[in-house]
Amino acid sequence: MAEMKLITGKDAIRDALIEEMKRDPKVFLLGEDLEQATFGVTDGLIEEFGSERVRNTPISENAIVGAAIGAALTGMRPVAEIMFADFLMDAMDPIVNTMAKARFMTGGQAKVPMVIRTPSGAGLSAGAQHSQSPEALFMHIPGIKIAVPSTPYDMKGLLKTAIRSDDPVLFFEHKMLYYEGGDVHVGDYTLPFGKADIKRKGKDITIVAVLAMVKKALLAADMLAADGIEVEIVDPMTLNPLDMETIIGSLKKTKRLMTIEEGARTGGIGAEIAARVAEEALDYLDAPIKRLGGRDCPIPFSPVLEEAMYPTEDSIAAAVKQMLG
Amino acid sequence: MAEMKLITGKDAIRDALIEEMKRDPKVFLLGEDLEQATFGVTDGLIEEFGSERVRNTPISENAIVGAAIGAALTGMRPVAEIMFADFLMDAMDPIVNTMAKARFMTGGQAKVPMVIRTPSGAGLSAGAQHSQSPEALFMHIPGIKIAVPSTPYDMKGLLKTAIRSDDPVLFFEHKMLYYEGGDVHVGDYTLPFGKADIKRKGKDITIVAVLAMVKKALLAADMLAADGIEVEIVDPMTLNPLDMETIIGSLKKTKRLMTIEEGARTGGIGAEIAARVAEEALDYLDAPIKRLGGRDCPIPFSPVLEEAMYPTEDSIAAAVKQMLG
Amino acid sequence: MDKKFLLGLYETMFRIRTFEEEVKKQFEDGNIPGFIHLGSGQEAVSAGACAAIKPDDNIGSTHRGHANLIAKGGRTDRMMAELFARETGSCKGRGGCLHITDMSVGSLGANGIVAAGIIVANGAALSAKLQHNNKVVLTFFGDGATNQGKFHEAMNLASLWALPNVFICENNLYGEATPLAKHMKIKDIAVRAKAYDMPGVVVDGQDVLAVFDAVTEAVKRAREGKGPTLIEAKTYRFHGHHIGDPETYRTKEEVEEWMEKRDPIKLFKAKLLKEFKVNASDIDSIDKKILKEIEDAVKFAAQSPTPDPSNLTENVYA
Amino acid sequence: MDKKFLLGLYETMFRIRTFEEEVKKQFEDGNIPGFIHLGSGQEAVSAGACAAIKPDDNIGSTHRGHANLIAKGGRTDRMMAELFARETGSCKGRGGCLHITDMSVGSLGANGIVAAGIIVANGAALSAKLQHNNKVVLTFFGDGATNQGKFHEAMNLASLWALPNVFICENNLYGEATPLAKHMKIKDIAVRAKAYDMPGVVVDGQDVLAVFDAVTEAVKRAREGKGPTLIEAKTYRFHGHHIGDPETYRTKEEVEEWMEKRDPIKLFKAKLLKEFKVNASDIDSIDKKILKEIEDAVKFAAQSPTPDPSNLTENVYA
Ligand SMILES: Cc1ncc(C[n+]2csc(CCOP(=O)(O)OP(=O)(O)O)c2C)c(N)n1
Ligand SMILES: Cc1ncc(C[n+]2csc(CCOP(=O)(O)OP(=O)(O)O)c2C)c(N)n1
Ligand SMILES: [Mg+2]
Ligand SMILES: [Mg+2]
Repeated sequence: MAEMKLITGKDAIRDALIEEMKRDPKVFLLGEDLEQATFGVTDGLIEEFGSERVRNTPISENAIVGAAIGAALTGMRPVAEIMFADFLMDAMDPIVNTMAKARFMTGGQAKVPMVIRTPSGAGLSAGAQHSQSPEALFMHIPGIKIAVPSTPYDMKGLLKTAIRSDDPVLFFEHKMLYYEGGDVHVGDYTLPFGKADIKRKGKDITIVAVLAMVKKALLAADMLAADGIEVEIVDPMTLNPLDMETIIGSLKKTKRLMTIEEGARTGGIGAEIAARVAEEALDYLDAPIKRLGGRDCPIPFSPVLEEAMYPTEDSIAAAVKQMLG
Repeated sequence: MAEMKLITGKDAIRDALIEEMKRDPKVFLLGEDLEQATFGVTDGLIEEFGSERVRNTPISENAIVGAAIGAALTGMRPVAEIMFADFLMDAMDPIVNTMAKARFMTGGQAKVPMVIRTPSGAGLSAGAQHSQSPEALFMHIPGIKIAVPSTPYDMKGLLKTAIRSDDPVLFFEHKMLYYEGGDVHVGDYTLPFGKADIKRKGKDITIVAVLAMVKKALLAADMLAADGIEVEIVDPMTLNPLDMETIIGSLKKTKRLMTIEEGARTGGIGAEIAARVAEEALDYLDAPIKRLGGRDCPIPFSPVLEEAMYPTEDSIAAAVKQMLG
Repeated sequence: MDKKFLLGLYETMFRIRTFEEEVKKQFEDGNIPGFIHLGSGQEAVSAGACAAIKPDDNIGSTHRGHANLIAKGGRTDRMMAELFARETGSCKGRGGCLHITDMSVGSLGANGIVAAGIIVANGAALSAKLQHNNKVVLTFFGDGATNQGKFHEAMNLASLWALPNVFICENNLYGEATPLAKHMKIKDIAVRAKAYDMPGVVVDGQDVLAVFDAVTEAVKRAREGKGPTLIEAKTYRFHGHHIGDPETYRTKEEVEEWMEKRDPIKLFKAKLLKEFKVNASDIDSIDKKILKEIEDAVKFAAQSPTPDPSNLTENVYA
Repeated sequence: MDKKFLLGLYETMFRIRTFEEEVKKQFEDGNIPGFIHLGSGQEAVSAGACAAIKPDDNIGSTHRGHANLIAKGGRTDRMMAELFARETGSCKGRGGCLHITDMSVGSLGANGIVAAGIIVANGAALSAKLQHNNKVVLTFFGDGATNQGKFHEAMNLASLWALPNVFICENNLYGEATPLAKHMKIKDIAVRAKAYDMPGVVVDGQDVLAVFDAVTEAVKRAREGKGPTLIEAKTYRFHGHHIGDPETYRTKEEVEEWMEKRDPIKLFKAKLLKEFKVNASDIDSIDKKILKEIEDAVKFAAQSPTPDPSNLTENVYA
């Protein structure tokens, strides 16, 4: 068996970057303040790989994404960092109108092997413009793959796959997961896109959760287990491709579906999953689907309000009981 | 009864702008090439209202939206035009991070009474960057109201409401509807946000359709009527607020639901509607929900491919028959 | 020069400094959540600039916005309560440091997206023009912000339309952890004004009177309908980018040198005493007043209630 | 000067003109769908610029991209087929005028979003630097594009990193229906280079040799690692913004004057005959060759199959 070690999410990302940069000279990093990074992910990399391959940029999100696209079109494998996922909005045009479409618009001439890594999520009282979880938006943009890892193991394995992918990938790193620990393989391994991971087995209800909500769902499942309720937790790992087969497979067993995400509930990840189920697996539902998510509200600075924005292990457990009750 | 006249969608928008500018000196327009407008909507307005109130801008989408926000914060009621809805991506940051959040972030001190009008939709072989229907994206952004009119009557009435609203409004004008005719009231009238309009009564299936898809649904309904199938067509008029009451009310009668949109099916308008139904009205469904929409694909230039992207009256009718069959 | 005016400038700077240092302490004591960006060291820019405009003029601000708002007249008790995330805060605890705002004194809001405040403030200048109310706008932003596309678009539009906007770049030599030379090739940001046929001025941002003079002239131009000016104020932040910044990108010596030799408050105090023959006791009594004000602000904040979660979704819509 | 080289420049310009005029005809005949932006009148910019680089160098282009691509070596039959929306088009009919591309000759793609091509082309210059392959990039864009934030961000980054990029602004005096004076206050866009400490050069865009010389120098600088240059080529488009443009924003007289006195092909032809003593028959035989080439291109396009809808979603992903 492969050797394992316990590391944080931040270090899992970092290890993946280091290993991929060593493996492939075409991989390079660019982004703001990579030298002294806001969340420390890239600290020290400039010393290791030099300022050619670890490129500290001005505060110019469009230029960063554009440069990554142009480099990808001409043989490189850029990994761009957008310092907070909220700032993706600043580079939305190159992401949506060029990166996602270049291959198609050119009739397959172009390939855009690049990754945009970005920290998302709330929990730091960082307010409405530094706490968002905009993953769901990109599900609506054909041409972009989306990774949403929830553990250090998944982060490392999925980031390596992302970097080796010939499609552009948006890679979300939840800030609160940077400092959580977890076991990862020492050395090289990859995890496939489009293959959900069952984070807990159960027979009474299927919960699909992503990013930091996976842990909350697991905590809720522990609480519910004490009451004899067996929750199955499906982590889709990537939103595009989205592994509906595993989700529906689980639902066929449990007959109940709940989705949990941190982004705004309306128009979120759960909406797409629920719709797919209502189209493809309606007959397996023994109860209405339940979507939990961020409130349809900008994110407040106040910690008490911020907490009230999101599902908690308690509110998840309560919602499950209500569904089963 | 109010006097009616037959006009095009383009003129309905234009009339609403003219009437509102006459009514309220705080209303003004800004945008690119308003003097000789791409779709002619604002032609002649600069002569009527002068270049102070009809402001032709440089090609600077961020500055346009930012200027509108700042003007709205300080007592004006700007109506900004973004020349193609695709270019909203270029101003996504001020739209999502400032416009939508200003009122909330300031604890209610700010109000942002502004409208962004923008032509959306395909049908002109304008390719992947000039044909998109990105309405659904904004459903995921709390703080923005979204209007999606499908007739000249709705365009005029909803635009007036949008301009008088104290919330920011994204107002989508489907290009193919600019030149379609329809009856409107002569003079002033408004239509409420959050109130769906039943565009056709029927008992066998509920179709929720928006923008140019309403007409396709109506054509399909005509075809189906010949076979004795009575389609009810619900036009939500606005996506935020979204009138689920009318949709579910119709579904309670018909027991079947189809959604039709032009934007990409995944993560689209239909996803949210289907999810809401799967949560709130599951028991009324006698059949799986069916979502029709744009293919999950950038929009091709080629007319034959472009046509294959979208639901047509034939494919809608066929899908209805399959659902009922 | 009028002594009351001069002492007013001093008072504003000292109020900012005292507020900021108290915020640092309160943050380190665990009473303030989130990311905090302090303006200590940059007081002369806000104080000098805001002294050149009227109460009903507007300002646009940034993530480093406390100083801008205090100089414009923001109440320190409401601001402290905001940072404490209390219901009595100027944004009812919804905004915090990044979005600190008091619209009643003419702030258009601090914006946490770099350069996003510039395009918005520009719109307020447009509004003033359309309303013919003779108001002007001061738009504050950092050196790093001038590399953003929004800066460029706003400058071009303001110049083209002769908007009554005074663009004030607080060039504190760093954008987060990146020194100027690593984010642009030019030395003087004021040069960028040329790209819009706009006057560009460099001013010593540690000299409150120099800032006041430069902004006064630009405001005059703006009110006369002659359009915007770009003023680059060379300044320095005494603390890290945010509280907790490891500051690997600059030396302690550099910071200490600025603090010793280029502290705008020290410099101005010396000038007041020497050149303007102000009595030391006048200054002392201001200091006392301000120390008390900020002490009271902390008390006010600490005693205020936190927001009620049941009102969470208030003010999403009108 | 080498006659072959000179005739090559002429040939490129004549190829562009013939292609564009044929496209106009084919569009008006209903054989080409969509929005078409023609480059007639601006031939000298593309021809002169692309003559200064090598086949494996890259170009970035815009919505008005036919001329850029032809000058870089794009095959006119594949291009015509693309505009006809045929499977044999260089983008298999998926791109059309707005996205016309042939990556095999070094094009990075035409981009229909104003200024979006600039940031991408900049990335190709970064790529060249990282790969130490000594390639350069020519980045074409219009006057209107220089008001976009992306232009600013790309220029700053290119200068800061000394990227091997030559920025070529085709200043045709209008952005869609908006004349220059209504979209910026400056007269010479080259001035904007100062904001990045980059050389800025104004060149007569109707003089193919002047363009060639300016670009040659800039390319030399770029290859030597000295960084980018902004070249502003003053030019003019003979047709409307797109085919069907009512052109209310300029006078017929203005257009006619440019066509008569400032047609880059007429001007260069005269120079070839007079100054460079080229034989008229050499020019005639080029003309004939090109006319035939474009005629064949139309035939090729017209006879090519339309794409098969069952392959619609090909190439969304790898
Ligand atoms: C669009 C955007 N990109 C990045 C950031 C992260 N960020 C916040 S402040 C800052 C540095 C700003 O530098 P400058 O404009 O010089 O202002 P200063 O902090 O020095 O006052 C950065 C990179 C942001 N908030 N917004
Ligand atoms: C971001 C964006 N805004 C607006 C447009 C619409 N548009 C297409 S071309 C054009 C004018 C461009 O002017 P310029 O850069 O001078 O190029 P030219 O057409 O003169 O060659 C405009 C406004 C667009 N395509 N993209
Ligand atoms: Mg700075
Ligand atoms: Mg132009």
